[in-house]
Amino acid sequence: MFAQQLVNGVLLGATYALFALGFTLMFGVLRVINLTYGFYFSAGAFIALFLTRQAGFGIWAALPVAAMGAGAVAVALDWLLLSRLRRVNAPELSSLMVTLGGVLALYSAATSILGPDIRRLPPDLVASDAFVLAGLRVTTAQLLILLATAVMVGALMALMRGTRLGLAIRAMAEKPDAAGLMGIDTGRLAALVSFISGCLAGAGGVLIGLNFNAIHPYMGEAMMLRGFVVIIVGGLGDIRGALIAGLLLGVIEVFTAGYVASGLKEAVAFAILVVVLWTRPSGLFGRAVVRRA
Amino acid sequence: MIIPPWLDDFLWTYQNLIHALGINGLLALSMYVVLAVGQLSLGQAAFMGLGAYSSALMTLKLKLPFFMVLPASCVVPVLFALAIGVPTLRLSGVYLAIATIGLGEVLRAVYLNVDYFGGALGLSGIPERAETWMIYGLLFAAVAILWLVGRSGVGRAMEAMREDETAAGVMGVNVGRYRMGALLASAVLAGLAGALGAHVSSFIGPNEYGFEPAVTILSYALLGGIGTPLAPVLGAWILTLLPELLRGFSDLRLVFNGVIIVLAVLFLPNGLLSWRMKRRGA
Amino acid sequence: QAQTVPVGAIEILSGPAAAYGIAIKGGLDLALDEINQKGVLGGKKIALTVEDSAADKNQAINAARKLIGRDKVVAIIGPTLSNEMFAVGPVTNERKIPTIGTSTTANGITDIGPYIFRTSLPEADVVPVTFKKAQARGVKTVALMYANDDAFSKSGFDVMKAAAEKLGLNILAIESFGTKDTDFAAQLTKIKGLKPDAVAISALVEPVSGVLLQARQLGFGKETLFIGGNGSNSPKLGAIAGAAADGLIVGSPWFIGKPDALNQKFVAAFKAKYGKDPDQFAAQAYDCMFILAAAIDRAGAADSEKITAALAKTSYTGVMGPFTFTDHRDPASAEGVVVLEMRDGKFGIAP
Amino acid sequence: MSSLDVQGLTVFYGRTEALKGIDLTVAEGQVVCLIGANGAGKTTTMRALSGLTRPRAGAIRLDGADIAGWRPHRVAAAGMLQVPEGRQVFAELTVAENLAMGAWLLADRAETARRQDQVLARFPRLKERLDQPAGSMSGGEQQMLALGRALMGAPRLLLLDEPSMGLAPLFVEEIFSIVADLKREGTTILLVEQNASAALEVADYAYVLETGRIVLEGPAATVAHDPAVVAAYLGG
Amino acid sequence: MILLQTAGLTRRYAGLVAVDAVDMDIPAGGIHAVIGPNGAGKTTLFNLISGVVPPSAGTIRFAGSAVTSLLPHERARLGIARTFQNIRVFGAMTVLENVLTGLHAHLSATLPEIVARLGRFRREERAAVDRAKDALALVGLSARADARAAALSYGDQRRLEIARAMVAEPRLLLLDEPAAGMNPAETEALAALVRRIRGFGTTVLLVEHDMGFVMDLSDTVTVLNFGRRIFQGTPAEVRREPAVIEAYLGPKVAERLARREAATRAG
Ligand SMILES: Nc1ncnc2c1ncn2[C@@H]1O[C@H](COP(=O)(O)OP(=O)(O)OP(=O)(O)O)[C@@H](O)[C@H]1O
Ligand SMILES: Nc1ncnc2c1ncn2[C@@H]1O[C@H](COP(=O)(O)OP(=O)(O)OP(=O)(O)O)[C@@H](O)[C@H]1O
Ligand SMILES: [Mg+2]
Ligand SMILES: [Mg+2]
Repeated sequence: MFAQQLVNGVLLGATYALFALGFTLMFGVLRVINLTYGFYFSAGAFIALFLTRQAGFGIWAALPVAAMGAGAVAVALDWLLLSRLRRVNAPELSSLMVTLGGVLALYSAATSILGPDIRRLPPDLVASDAFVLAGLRVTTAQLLILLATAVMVGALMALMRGTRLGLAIRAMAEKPDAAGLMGIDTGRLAALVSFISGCLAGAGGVLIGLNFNAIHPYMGEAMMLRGFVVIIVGGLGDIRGALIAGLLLGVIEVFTAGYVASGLKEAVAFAILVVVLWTRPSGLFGRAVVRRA
Repeated sequence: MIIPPWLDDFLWTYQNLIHALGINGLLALSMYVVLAVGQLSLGQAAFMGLGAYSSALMTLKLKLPFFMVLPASCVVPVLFALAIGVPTLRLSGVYLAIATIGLGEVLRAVYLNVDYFGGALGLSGIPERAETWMIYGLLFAAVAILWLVGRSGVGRAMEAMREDETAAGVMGVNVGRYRMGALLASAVLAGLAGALGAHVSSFIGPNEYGFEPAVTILSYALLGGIGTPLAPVLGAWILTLLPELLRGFSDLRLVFNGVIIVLAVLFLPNGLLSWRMKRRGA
Repeated sequence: QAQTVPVGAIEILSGPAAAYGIAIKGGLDLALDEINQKGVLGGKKIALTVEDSAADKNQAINAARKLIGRDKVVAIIGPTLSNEMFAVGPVTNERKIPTIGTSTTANGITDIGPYIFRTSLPEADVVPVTFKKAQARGVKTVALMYANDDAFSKSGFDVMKAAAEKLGLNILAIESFGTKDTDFAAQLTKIKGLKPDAVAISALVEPVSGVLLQARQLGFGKETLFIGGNGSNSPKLGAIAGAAADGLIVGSPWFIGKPDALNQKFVAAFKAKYGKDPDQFAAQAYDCMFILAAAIDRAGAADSEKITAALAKTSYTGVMGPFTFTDHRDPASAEGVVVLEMRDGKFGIAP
Repeated sequence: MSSLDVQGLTVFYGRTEALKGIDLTVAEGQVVCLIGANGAGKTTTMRALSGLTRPRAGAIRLDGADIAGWRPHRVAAAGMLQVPEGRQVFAELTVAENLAMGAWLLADRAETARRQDQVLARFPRLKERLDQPAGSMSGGEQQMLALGRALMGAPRLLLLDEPSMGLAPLFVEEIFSIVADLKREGTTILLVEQNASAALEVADYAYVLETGRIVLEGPAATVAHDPAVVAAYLGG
Repeated sequence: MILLQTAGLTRRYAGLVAVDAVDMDIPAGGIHAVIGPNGAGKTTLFNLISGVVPPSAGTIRFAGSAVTSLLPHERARLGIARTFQNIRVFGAMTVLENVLTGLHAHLSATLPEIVARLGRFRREERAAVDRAKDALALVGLSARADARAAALSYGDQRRLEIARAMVAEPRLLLLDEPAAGMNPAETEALAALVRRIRGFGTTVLLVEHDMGFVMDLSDTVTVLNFGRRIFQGTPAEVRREPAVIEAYLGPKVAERLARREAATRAG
């Protein structure tokens, strides 16, 4: 049972990490607290729902299209809500407020258009039976999540640390004006980051919708708190940190539920994470920002 | 004085709204005092919950009179603020925000799991002891005090900290003490709001003090602004009134609500009341 | 003299829990269409104002006060959640406005005051029937699961626990989760290790579906009987959980396939109007609207006190079956309760 | 090589008019120096030229094209780079990454490497500290980095806003020799300097700015001997 | 009397020693300079003295008592004030309010007094405003008193920093490159201001790369290189010291300084 609980924890943690990846790109790297992130997540899931139910797509075709669709949604929302604030150098937290209003409108509109009911992807999209390996049970959807998380972590780390683009993103996040002077089109770069982040969220939405068989307008909203926790405990903008914090959170929750008391799983998880922050005030892998006197 | 019947009816109809405006105003101020020193501490909902639960229990179980319950309702939140303040206030920005939200979630689990707190059923049958004049009296007093303090050297020190803690420290501002002071003031205001809220609505439940209320309280201050203590109160009032004013739109009510917020922020990114008060008392 | 009788309803029409309020509103509107064809009190129409509470305590109270103070309603249906009723009830009761919960099953609702009614059968009346059925099928040990952050689910669990104890079932484990949770693997893995004959779940339909889906993934087979509470009694269970829900039993005063003509007519009308199957919430609301309309007629005037008195004397047969109130304004009989079993995504009478 | 021609440039901050319609020309290959007291509007001029601040009125012609109102990245792509006042290095990026950012517009890798070698040769301190986050460097070190970063971009026209600020005397000399070298290589330069005498020595032409207006202009040597200038800016 | 004394003061950062076992005695009164190449550790030394950065080793004594482990605000209370090389004005506050924060350590009104607007608070506040206005007049910023600090030009922000640091007439004033961003005429005015500040009885310790300014003004000059003190003496000695010329001044500047000195002596 211990081994199965560990697997449960890792799988749950992987879903947290999967959700957090695009979020850490947008919030951790770009320093924009964009609460519409949860919406991209459900947007991706709904696009996949439409593609598979109405247009007969298979999962491998639906996944990338849904991801890009969510990316497009992200770009549009960035343009509508945030581009103006960036132009006028608005205070940092105004981005939080505008996206708060934005999600309120979006979720309500989505609920009245799509209906409040929970939907599910076609059951035969991926095999729903679990593999049994040495007594441990894992489903195809769960394996997909593990795989997607691993691929995305790798790709994002490569992007952020290894490419000019990643460099430009980090530069723009810190000093947009100076980045402009270097020849970076900050408007377009911000749109690109939104797109990538939206794609990651969209793909996450499809996979998590597939795994838990529940797609509804608020599905991303329900993960926002965990998403925040994961990227902050991991250290803002640190992709490896988001992965590890996600896994940690998943394992703690599962082990508390499995071996202590299920009613306390959030409490214990949060308490431990707060203690982590007390001992490492910039998260597991975060570096304190150098600002010299 | 004779109140004309139409006014009586009006007051009854909007009584809860009138109470909520005052209470949310206090909550907005409890957010304001921490934002004013540059801290993104989101423990307000948790403090409000502590005030609400402790006051409700004092009324229900100990049968204490409200004039004792109300001041006492600050005690528990203040004790919590003291306890978490020391380790937590080293954190800054979103790290602090998450740590303090963690407090709210832990407390929620306690309310849910300990029968004494009523579990998911919450506490009901709380007598309606908070009067409108108490709520607005406290709100007025809080605005006045924060205003007067804001215009003094203390206000200057707070704003200086918000802009640059290192430089403020070099100017002689005891940064740690100010942070703690702001957190305690925040706990007092939120605790009072919690107690008042519990004693106007007869029921409190564990889900009223978690993550979402924490964000709502933050949004009061963000929408209104933090230039003066009036700004967050205005923000709270607008966000409290909007859903009621928009009842006519039925289904699309919250859509319009969101759109209005978006437009307000886009065109007034520094808050609805963006002017700042003069920081000099002479 | 006014030509309409103003009636109010407070339901969750927006936000994550909107599905419940929207289903209820559907039932009310459908009933109202029929009622208003001939009207009440000799031809007056009932004017129903449905206010949104967004599942928020304050908004629910504001809605109640607005309905009473501005719209001058003579009776209120709702609100949706038990938690909301605990906040709204004292307000309407103070103004002596009869208030009828159609979906509030928690304990203590009608204790709020003499003007608070409910037409939803409390879990205490339903669950024992279900558990007896389970025992009859040979269940001796049971594990209980419930959402611990929601009054409805928690009350349901309390009832399940009492029922299990009373029937002498051996409770092997009690596990909780959050209503918004999507992952139950930890709890289920633990329960699986204990090999109970049955797992009883008290929660809203979304988490129940999730529990069933994951239980199957974790290898729970037909040997384990799943027992649902009131929350599971929804066509959505089949829609979300699909085959994973097969075999679940739940007690209910109503189910979509209930064969009587009245019910069949209701189901057909609902489908025609909304293009989807009604659920229990819609059915309860549908009946409630008729019960209230009949009470208004019997009261002889659009007067809250008289309506309250008339309501107490209700004797009505609707899609849920025969209905009367107890002295304590709860539904009087659990006679109509049948145990349903999920088969191929649809509920039918359990064998 | 590039030339710059500015006419009637007017900038407002809210209601205050910081630049009141200035005319200024930087001919191809020249070093032109802009001097003025604190608050005269020198930085405002530079920001308006590079697109960081939107001018209210006026024309800015870079090689004939009117670039007034262009966003900074377009201006940079057109070949005009700026070393901003107060350094503005990317504090969280390392020295090497800051330099790489400077070469953003340079597609050619070999050219980038060659320029980086040149910059590091001029500023050996940067070479020692390639992996240090720029924000933790000393003020002077950051100034070197800001300059080095602009040199990475192969500007045809360079706007320098107080490049010698915070540099040790030896390095101040180095800065002016860099300006002379750049000029020799054909880069056109507009220079704002408080170290006016040294600036006037390398400059071809000079403008004197006072509260948002050009009050004097002429060949650098002439301006350097103008008694009013000597009294006000060169410190007797 | 020795006002400030550092012994073995050291600050290490990953892989480098920014300040390396510096012993320094600054007598009370007078103007003292610290010079050295870029990255020599001058600003770090100031950070250590003002308490912004804790030392890795060594001690700091101020006016006879150990302050090594005190926090910045405690040192401010003892009379240590400073300006920052990378300007750190409170941008959203007005110029006058910035200067008023410089008096923070000297305000004593309690919260009840503030809320009740009692006489002591009013008197204190009025006096503070008067002092702040005087300080602004000294640096020539009176006209901008009500402007937002962020709207000042670079040079004006530097003046504001100086006013904010000196308004309380501290015992020790640390000026980090006060003349950066000022032209020679403005620098001369600044020199006059620093002399006036000395006149208040404030001891001035300054870092500056403008050698004319340093040599004219300072009573003693300490030279740092790679975090170590390589020389200490009068301006004339410093100018002639080969190690200093080699590491910092360069022959041209040394020569110019020599000519200047000769001219001043002649004139
Ligand atoms: N962001 C701003 N908002 C309002 N006014 C500003 C702003 N920036 C500059 N100013 C004002 O515009 C005028 C010109 O400032 P600018 O920075 O161009 O001067 P400068 O010549 O560069 O001075 P310095 O030598 O001190 O750097 C000044 O009066 C200044 O106060
Ligand atoms: N936080 C830090 N992390 C790493 N290195 C640092 C840090 N702070 C300072 N340094 C290094 O310590 C050395 C001394 O820096 P400092 O700022 O004291 O120099 P300085 O003498 O003031 O130079 P300048 O004249 O250029 O202002 C520099 O090489 C700098 O890069
Ligand atoms: Mg300037
Ligand atoms: Mg320095």
